[in-house]
Amino acid sequence: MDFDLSSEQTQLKDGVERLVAATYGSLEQRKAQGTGPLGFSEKSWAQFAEMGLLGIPFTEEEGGFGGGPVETLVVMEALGRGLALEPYLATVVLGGGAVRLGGSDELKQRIIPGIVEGSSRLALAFTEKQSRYDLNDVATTTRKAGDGFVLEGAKSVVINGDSAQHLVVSARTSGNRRDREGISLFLVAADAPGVKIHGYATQDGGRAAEIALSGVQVGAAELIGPLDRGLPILERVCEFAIAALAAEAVGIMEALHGLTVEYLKTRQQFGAPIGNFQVLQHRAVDMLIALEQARSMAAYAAMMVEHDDAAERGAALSAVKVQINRSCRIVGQEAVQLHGGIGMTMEYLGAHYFKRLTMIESLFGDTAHHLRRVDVAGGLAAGGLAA
Amino acid sequence: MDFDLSSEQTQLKDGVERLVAATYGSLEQRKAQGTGPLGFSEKSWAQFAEMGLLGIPFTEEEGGFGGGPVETLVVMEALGRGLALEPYLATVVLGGGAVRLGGSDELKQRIIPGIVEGSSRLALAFTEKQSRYDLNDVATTTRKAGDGFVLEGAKSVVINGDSAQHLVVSARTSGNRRDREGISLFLVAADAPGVKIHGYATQDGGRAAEIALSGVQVGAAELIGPLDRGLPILERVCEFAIAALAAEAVGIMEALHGLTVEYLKTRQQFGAPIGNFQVLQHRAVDMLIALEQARSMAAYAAMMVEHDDAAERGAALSAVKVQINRSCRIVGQEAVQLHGGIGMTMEYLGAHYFKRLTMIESLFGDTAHHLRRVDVAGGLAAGGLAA
Amino acid sequence: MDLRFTPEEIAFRDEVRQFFRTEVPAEIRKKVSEGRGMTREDYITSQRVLNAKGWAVPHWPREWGGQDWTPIQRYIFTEEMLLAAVPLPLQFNCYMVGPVIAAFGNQAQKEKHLAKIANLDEWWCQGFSEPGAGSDLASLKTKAVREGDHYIVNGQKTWTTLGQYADWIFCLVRTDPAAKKQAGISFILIDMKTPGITVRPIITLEGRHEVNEVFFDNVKVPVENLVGEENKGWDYAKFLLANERTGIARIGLSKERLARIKRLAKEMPAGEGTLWDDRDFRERVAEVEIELKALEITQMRVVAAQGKRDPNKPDPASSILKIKGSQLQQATTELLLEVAGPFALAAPVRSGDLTNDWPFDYDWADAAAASYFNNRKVSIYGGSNEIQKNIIAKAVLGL
Amino acid sequence: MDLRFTPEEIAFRDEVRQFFRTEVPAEIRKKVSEGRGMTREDYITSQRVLNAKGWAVPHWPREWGGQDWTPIQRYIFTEEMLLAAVPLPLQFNCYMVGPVIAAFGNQAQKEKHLAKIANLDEWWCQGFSEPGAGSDLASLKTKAVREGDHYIVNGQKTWTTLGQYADWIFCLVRTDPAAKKQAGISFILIDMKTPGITVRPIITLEGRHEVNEVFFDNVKVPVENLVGEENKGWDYAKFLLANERTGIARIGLSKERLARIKRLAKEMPAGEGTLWDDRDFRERVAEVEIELKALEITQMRVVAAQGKRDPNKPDPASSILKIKGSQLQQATTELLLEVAGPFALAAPVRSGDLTNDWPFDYDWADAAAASYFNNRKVSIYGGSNEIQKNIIAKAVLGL
Repeated sequence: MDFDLSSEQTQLKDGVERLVAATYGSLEQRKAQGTGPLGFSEKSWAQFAEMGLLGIPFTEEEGGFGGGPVETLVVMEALGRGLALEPYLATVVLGGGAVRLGGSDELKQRIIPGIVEGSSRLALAFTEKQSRYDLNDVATTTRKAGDGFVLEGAKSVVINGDSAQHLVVSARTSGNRRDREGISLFLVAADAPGVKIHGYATQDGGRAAEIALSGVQVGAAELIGPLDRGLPILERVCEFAIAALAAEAVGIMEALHGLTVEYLKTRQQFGAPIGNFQVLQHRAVDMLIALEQARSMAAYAAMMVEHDDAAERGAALSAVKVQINRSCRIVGQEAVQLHGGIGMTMEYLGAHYFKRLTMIESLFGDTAHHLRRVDVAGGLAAGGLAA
Repeated sequence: MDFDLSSEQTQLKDGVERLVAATYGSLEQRKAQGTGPLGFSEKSWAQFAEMGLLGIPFTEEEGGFGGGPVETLVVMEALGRGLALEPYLATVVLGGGAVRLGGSDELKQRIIPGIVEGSSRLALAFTEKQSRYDLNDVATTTRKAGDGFVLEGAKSVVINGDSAQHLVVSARTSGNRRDREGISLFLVAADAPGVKIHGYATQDGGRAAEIALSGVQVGAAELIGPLDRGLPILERVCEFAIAALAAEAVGIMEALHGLTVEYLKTRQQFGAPIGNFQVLQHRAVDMLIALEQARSMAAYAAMMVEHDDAAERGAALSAVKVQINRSCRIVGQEAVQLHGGIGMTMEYLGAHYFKRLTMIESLFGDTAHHLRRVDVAGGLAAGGLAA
Repeated sequence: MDLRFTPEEIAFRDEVRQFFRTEVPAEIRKKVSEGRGMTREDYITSQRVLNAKGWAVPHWPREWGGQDWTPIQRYIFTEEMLLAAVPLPLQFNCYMVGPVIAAFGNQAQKEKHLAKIANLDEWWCQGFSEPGAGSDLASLKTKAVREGDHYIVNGQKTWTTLGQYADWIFCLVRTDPAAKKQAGISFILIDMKTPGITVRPIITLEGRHEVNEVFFDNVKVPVENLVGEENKGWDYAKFLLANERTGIARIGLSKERLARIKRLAKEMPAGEGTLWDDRDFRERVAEVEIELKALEITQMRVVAAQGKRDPNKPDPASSILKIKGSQLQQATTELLLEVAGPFALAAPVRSGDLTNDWPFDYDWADAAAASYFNNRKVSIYGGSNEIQKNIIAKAVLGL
Repeated sequence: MDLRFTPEEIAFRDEVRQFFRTEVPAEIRKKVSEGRGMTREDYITSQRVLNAKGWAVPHWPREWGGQDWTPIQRYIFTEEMLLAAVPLPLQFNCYMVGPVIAAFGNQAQKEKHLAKIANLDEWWCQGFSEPGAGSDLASLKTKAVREGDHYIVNGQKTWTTLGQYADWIFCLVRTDPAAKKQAGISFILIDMKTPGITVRPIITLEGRHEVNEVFFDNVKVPVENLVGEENKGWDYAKFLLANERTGIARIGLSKERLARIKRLAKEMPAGEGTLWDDRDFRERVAEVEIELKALEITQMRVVAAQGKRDPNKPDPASSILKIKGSQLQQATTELLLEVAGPFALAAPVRSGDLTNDWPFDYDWADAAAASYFNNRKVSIYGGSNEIQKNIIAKAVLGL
């Protein structure tokens, strides 16, 4: 049992923190990073590639650096602290994750090097108008055409879907709308005929897209994972996403808690720093408790996300999301309240942290969704640590 | 719209408060009141009768005083404040309520005068080992015998069941265990052959009983309400019980909140009254809010308990119980915490208030039970005020 | 004790209900319901509809346009307005500066302003808070120095809601720097067109321009714009803040939002059916509904007691309206956010000056998070909930 | 970073698990599990089983019976003990006075007491709190005046847990009335048989005799019973309170209670089936389980960091163990109370000296409310959660 980072991990942490501090050191910098049409900085993306961040989860054979969940945790925590806009989650964890976990060797060779070197960005298109958080709820249809498929349907709120070169799309190759069987994943070029991408700003300063698929042809080589058996891969990818989001949330909460405590020490009212008020002190402690509980669960996520037993793993990651969501809400709401008016303004970094924390709550399943998943899995008792 | 008491109601309030203050002015007095085999003071019971308290809900034709829910509220609030042990709820509201709402004229004439003058006490035997809070869950059976019935079964945690002369018993005259139809109510003499009553102390200092019914014969005249249609009467009785409990809870919470604020003002630590600590001040305010919300719902209960529409009335009373339960928990737990160790001791009145509040939470349905009932009724929107 | 309305009160309720739902434009009420920002014109249109009926300022003195309504009628009026998602008449005009001028202004001020305030011919904003004077309002620093028949005002106000539309601002300013905190403050009226005033927008976290900073650089204000006596401004401010507390819990607004949440949940697909098929969700809604019902009765207790209680003895019930009311407003926005689910991520498309056409069925979902963000303010403004609790602890509990 | 135990640690865990579940009498473990009071004999029996194995005081110095376990082994040991509902060795002996004597006592004291403390041949209780010195412990007033080779002790202690069984009491007493608060306090050992000591029971709200008041009326205590130096007692008390913090969250206990709640819910009829068929209830259990899992990892972080961190820099993770741990213990008792439902009303039948035979199937239900009542103490004792938050605000947040 050991919670220390290895020296390589510590080095990674220092490097990415330095980079984030240099590019996201202030709200103005963040605004500048997000002003381009992509909603993030291509220069920063190139720097991510240069530092090797984009290759972390891929094996060396795949062209990556063979990092594990702890490396991802380290990176995501730092990106969270900076509220970085670059599509790390979308490309490396989501799209890249699907290719990594389900792609054929040929597909991996074709796609992963581009991800790693920063020339290719991906997005995962899985939410639909009616699906809410259910990954198995897929109405996008396919029909066979030659040795490939033709896709028809629409995908909603695809994170960074308007700046990706490739989309990983879930579609139904058999069965009914909510069947677990019959879902397949396809790699679709963003500029393929019939793909219409409508990008827009998101509440947290990022980008997402509505994507219409109309007669989109994909070859058999673009299939990710076995035909009709795409759901387990999609679920795995979302487990990795939850682990990554947990780390991002911890980075944000730590920074926001720090800002809040600092504010309590400096803001003067009634002739003294407001941090002298015991009620506000205790609320800052409640935030700390929520943060530390989340930090523990982010570590738990990093451990469990590669656990073999799928049921235990699923319950564990859902439990992580429940705790992260609860902590996000406590820390975010209390931070705004303790700041008062200033915490409500776009000019204040803390407000942006709060908005991102709020959005993290609803990404990849809200509290009710994951609490139910924990229950369906029979609770957490079985899904303990390896111990 | 008017929340004032009439002059008669004010007079009643003053009278009952004086009586309670005289008999339950201290913890020692309460202990003394409860030392007899009945668990309460027969002398006090006679005084209740003398003051006319036992006749409140009965019409003048029935031998009572024609009071309504507001009069009951006034009495229960005062009894709550004193943590009075007398079986007012069991006899007047529960047993007496069943007779009043469902009894034949003959039965009423036979029973109510005894209640009013204090010579006859009743108890309502409805909970069974498997029923939890579901009034329709009745396993006690009957068989026809002559023009009467023979009862077989067992009842659990019958409040003041060991000091009643008459029991009102729910039993199944047709249908299956959980059917809404087929339940009948019977008046059973406590000393009838085959009735075995095992009394015991309850957590709140009161008394309850397990009651076994083995070949108990009851005549047709003892039927309360129509055959097979006893459930609506039982439900009405429990609605009145919730309204009464709500008032009792308000009386207790007000007293407990008062004790707590007083303690904060007098207890010294770190060279000052602990009430100087802002955190404790705010917690006392949270208690006050919970108390005032409960007070509002007790008033709502008094208004809605005689509302005509059964669905709206049911939803309203369930909503009342949910709020009362929540307030009981907040006020009770915070009171103990703000007192520290002293709040944990049997020597301290506040601890007894806390225990009674805890038990009120589980009487006639806990929070989960009533929240579900509100939902099943379609929410509260329909069940508003007459407005 | 009777919680029912009288037949007259019910008739009154039906009359105002009918009026609100037929006379106030539906598109304005939809914006209010969805928690989107209104335009300047929306405010004016809506208030003039009310004023034409004589209902913009019913709580004012009769001679200045008020109605002799009972507290219960006023309560019904406000609740019905909120239930119908009708915008309240501009608070700064009708509930703040208007009553202060009516009570403490001189005849000239009354004649000059009150009718225009009621009709929103003059748009007023509030100049109370300052960067260093929030919860501790009395520490304000903006000063007004008398020079002949003018005051020269210098300083800065902040959180000035809708100041960008305002013709006038009513300000607390320090006129006696030597006096202790509350003692040296005056209440003055300033024409926003006076040279030396700068308004700087503050964009709040939902992306909307609702509040402003207002800077005063040697602004000349005629002495006749002083309300009441010099250095007595704190008393008028207290009067203003205590004025018309019954609407503060915003019960009607929360009820309206709950009704909307139910409608939307019944349309929002989830699992095999809709979100409303999920008992857990329904029970979470019911929990808020129950608390809201309790608070509604609490509010009615306060209304019914108006004029009956000893005004020097604080009413514990009234003290909780702001705290619990704001908590429930926030709880409803949390539920709304939950309904929107994954679709809450999209940013506002139509509020304020943001545009972003979003080809999506849930055309309300983009305002869900915005509404959640915006409503964080209700536990902060008008004396934060922490300040409210301090007040209750002291005034009601004697701690 | 690796949360898994090593194979050696797993072997160790299996060994202690096996031992606890086979060697400690099942009837004692059942009492612990149900939250019923144990008899004096139960404590002694259980501790001697551990001591015979050498496991009563594994965290003590080797020469006095300790084991050279790693922090992780100690953590495993405590958690397994709680999970198996094995009573912890008497806290006052093994975690309080024992370590203090081992660290600060003289050789004679060590030889006289330590072995007996470990074997519960001597039963110790704690004399810290006083009626006027609870949260503000340093304001204690019990005084010890030196007269020749004795101290004369006068005063009163309270909340003395299990003092009715005790042979000895370790006390904080004021030996220098002139010194400031913490400075004039000494740590002394007093034989409970000494004339002048009176023990008065305090019955706590679940009806049990667990705590006492202890009165000292001119009690003569030999000077040789002073631990360490005179007037340095506060330092030893701080050492004592900081000692062995890892068990404080009582994760294992809460886990054991959750497992029991599930078992009981599966047997408790509700509706057509059992309470466990109710998804709402199961999800409420899951919520507690999730928080508990998070706290378990938090605790493991603290354990793993033992000896690695700068001891002068407070560990934010360790600070929350007491607060969150007590909240979760209380949450589990709330769930248990919910399981018992209407049957929770019946008063305890077998705890302490109460008897009340209850002819009922749910023979555990009478202890549900008692357990709920009793567990209110866990957020009060050992420094209330409010005090803990004060400490964190100051030491960790610098507020």
